[in-house]
Amino acid sequence: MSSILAWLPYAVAGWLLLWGLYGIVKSRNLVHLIICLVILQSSTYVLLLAIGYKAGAVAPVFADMPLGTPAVDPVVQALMLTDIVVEATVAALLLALAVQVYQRAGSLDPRELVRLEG
Amino acid sequence: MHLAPWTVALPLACAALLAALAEKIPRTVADLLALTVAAANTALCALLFRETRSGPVVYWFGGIRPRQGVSLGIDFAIDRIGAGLATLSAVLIFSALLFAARYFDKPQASFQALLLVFLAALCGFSLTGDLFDLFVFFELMSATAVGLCAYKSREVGPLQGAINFAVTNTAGAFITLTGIALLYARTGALNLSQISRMLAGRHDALVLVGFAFVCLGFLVKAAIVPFHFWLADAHASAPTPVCIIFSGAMVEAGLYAVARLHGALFATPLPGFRPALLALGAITCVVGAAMCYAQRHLKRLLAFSTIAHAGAILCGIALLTPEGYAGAALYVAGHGAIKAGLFLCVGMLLHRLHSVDELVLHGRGQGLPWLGALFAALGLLLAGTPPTAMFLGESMLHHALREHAVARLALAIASIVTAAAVLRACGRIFLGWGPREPDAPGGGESDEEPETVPARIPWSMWAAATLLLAGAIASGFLSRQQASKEAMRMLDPHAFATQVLDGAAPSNPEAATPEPLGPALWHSAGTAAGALALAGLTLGRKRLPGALRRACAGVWEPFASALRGLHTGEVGDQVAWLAFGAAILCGAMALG
Amino acid sequence: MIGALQFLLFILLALAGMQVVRTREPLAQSIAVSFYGLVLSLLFFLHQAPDVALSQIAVGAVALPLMILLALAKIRRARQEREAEQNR
Amino acid sequence: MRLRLVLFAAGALGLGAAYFAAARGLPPVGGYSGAYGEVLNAVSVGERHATDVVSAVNFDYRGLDTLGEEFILFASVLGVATILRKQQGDEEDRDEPAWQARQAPDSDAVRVLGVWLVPLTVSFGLYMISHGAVSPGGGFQGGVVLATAPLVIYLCATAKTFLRIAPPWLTKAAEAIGAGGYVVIGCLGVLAGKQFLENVLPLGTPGAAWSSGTILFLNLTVGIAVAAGFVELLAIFIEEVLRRET
Repeated sequence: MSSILAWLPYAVAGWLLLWGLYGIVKSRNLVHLIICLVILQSSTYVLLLAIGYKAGAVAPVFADMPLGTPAVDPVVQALMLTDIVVEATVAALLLALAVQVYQRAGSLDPRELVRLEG
Repeated sequence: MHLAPWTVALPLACAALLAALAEKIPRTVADLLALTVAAANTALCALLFRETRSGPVVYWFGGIRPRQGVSLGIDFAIDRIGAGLATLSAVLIFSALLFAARYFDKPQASFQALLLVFLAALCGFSLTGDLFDLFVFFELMSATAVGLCAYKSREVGPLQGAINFAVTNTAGAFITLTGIALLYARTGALNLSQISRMLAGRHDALVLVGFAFVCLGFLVKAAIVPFHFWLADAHASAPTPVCIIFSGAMVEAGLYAVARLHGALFATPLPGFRPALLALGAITCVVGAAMCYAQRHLKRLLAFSTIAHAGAILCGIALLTPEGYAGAALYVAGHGAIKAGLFLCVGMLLHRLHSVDELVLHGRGQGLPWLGALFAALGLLLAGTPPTAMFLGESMLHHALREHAVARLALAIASIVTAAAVLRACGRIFLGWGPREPDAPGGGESDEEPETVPARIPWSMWAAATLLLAGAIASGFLSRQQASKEAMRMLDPHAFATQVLDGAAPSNPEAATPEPLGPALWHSAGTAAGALALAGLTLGRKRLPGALRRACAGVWEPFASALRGLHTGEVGDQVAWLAFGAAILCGAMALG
Repeated sequence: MIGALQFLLFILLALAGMQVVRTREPLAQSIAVSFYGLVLSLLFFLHQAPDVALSQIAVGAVALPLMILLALAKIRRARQEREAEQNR
Repeated sequence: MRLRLVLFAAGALGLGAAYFAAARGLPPVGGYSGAYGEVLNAVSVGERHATDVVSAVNFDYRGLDTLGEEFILFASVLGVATILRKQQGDEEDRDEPAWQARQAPDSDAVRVLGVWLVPLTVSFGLYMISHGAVSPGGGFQGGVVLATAPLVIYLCATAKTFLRIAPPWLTKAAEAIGAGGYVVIGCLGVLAGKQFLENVLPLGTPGAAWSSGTILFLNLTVGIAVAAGFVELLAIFIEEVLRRET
């Protein structure tokens, strides 16, 4: 089990990256496309999480733990926090664009939109 | 007190203030506040530029200095080229604000707030010495740019452009973040110098792929073929003041990041990196130039010329030599001011004549001789004629690329064809030359709602454009030898790391005396003549012998229509190209 | 024990992510992505990242799906208005 | 579409191969030992008196990242408001027979739930924000929790109550104050003769909310900005509903 777990998270991160890209390429609906972008973004969480993890270590919170207890990497967690905010804000911006483009053009299909724009 | 943090803190604080007070203060006050802050930031950046004369300056945020050579905090590691880019950005934002003051009919506090955030992002991006912080400012730039790009949110075009921009740039950004994570896994560091030290010259697959991934997001931002599709859509639809920042600073910031990262991380060129970037740069020159020539929508025309010039800059960076870097840096300085000035001219045309379609505007600019003169002058400068830094940069690039004939040819094509396209538009609009053909194919997309009530061109627009022309000419006083010296510093990761991590004094390399400018003058005269000739031939093509005309059309038309066919404007295609380009880049590095 | 759970959650995550992409209907997708966010935050908890897990619950499992739902509601309303206009 | 899929297939193959090649060089999951994190785990409790190292990293060691992150939120709220704003020439409100105003829920149970839920979320959010330096959570997580309180009110009462509790001018001002406040706290360091974003307050015993100096206040500004930002985002997305109900 542990030997599988030593590489599985990396594989899952790559898998999600490729599925996210595939979804964007294939998408016929902007909202669907935005959600695929979210999946693409989440691949970076998985990668960062896997990188900073130490087997048997505790969370980097020393409230009720003596100092010096082996703890997982706090830096990747800080990066992930930033990453999550970025994800939420990008998604909000894109959703607003999708809503507005539907109100103006009556379609969410990227192909249709190109045609409408002429 | 150190200046560096203020370049970011000042515009951000004022952006918050402007957003809070948006509806409470009169328009003039908001305008003045934003302009003052932009001017102050320009001064700050210029002072930083002066301060870095004798070598890079390092500023540690929170006073968290490295301990025993391990960096724990975030630093601004300010090299002179980065400070120069920040100065250029501040000047462009100032001109954009000045131009925009009388551009929109309604007060636009949120527009100004977004521009100020953009300024902070650009400054932070060019000054930071931390890999993840670079990503944060990169994303800040994107988040702001999307709002600015979709500013005219009633039309489908801007929304479409903003969506393409946001999706491709975000996809690129997260590939970049994947790369950052890979490098972090190997080195356990985010500070550039620390990473460089931990890598210690080891270039295995992890490092190569990690670095290629990191560069990918920046190449998307830099609109390098095949990652360039978003740029024309975004430029065609964004308000003109935004275009000048996209074209003059944002694209260049992406290229700067590639140059800086390679310089700060690796002492020797990564295998395969140089040929891969050179090929991408040369292709970008040609594709950008051809697409530029094929446009009649003036903003799109300028957007594609930016792509061509980005390719030229990338060719210089790709060499990974001091001369190439220095040439690219000077080129950026001149190009930023010139291209921004051209965009402002188009904005004034749109303001006065309500169109940005070259064919619709045929002859209608005859009552605007000054605008025409400015347009033509900037068009000629775009060909790389003296006395701007673009001329100096181009001469250095040509010398640096002397062993790469194909890249030189691409560079020449980029200069001649883009300048010819601008001059062609100039002759058509302001002199009424060439046949009248408003119904020619390729129209349709070019009708654009005027952004303003038609009126005389206000003085603030003239002031912004004149400022940029003056800036372009002033950039001609930059020293090539100084630039080479800075480029040598930029390419010396060891000296940089000892300065950042151990607090040593900056290195003081000896730059070679630059080549004499005599041949470059001839060269630029040739380029300008070529551009004028091509523009003249295009406008007067009806007078050419029929056989020659048909031969030219027979070569050009299939090529242009094939290229146009690839530019579908669909976001799915653009992301597919992104994946394909990423694979090519990684593949080239694997083989190299 | 923990290892087995981690293994299962990673597999679940990979499948859920794929399913989210393959779901064509945005409404169903927003629910799927909410579930996906929940799995992700569980994984964060299991890997000793409580700060991130809290963020992920708040954003990935609640705020983001909510925004998607609201955007879809707005789009639906725009469609109704459009159709009403056409019938008129 | 066919060309696009072929392109993508080639690209994905190459990308996947490159990623695979790179991942083979990664340390096995669980076996990581990077210097940055280990040093921070060792020194941050002693230096910053913050028991949650992630908070210390976010708000002190890498405080500039968080500044950027807060302004990413700020810029995108501004962007969303810009994109979805009503512009002149848009059709004004027409009475839509197809769309009826939502009534406040009749059920007492829902209202009682709301009465309980709102103070609960508010106090939980505030606790999280203020104890960011001590335990998991912090300005960002607490801010999102806080932002759900007006939403609960919207669901349990009417839009009018929602607007009374979170009027647009207030969220806008709070967002700006939160974002600007972070910068101001950063400047305090310079005013005190130190560096930008350096701690200027005395430190207490590790484990208490106020013991880690400026981290608490930076958490507060982020909490305010995030709460206001998310309320504003949600309000923009339900704006049409609000407009018609009031």
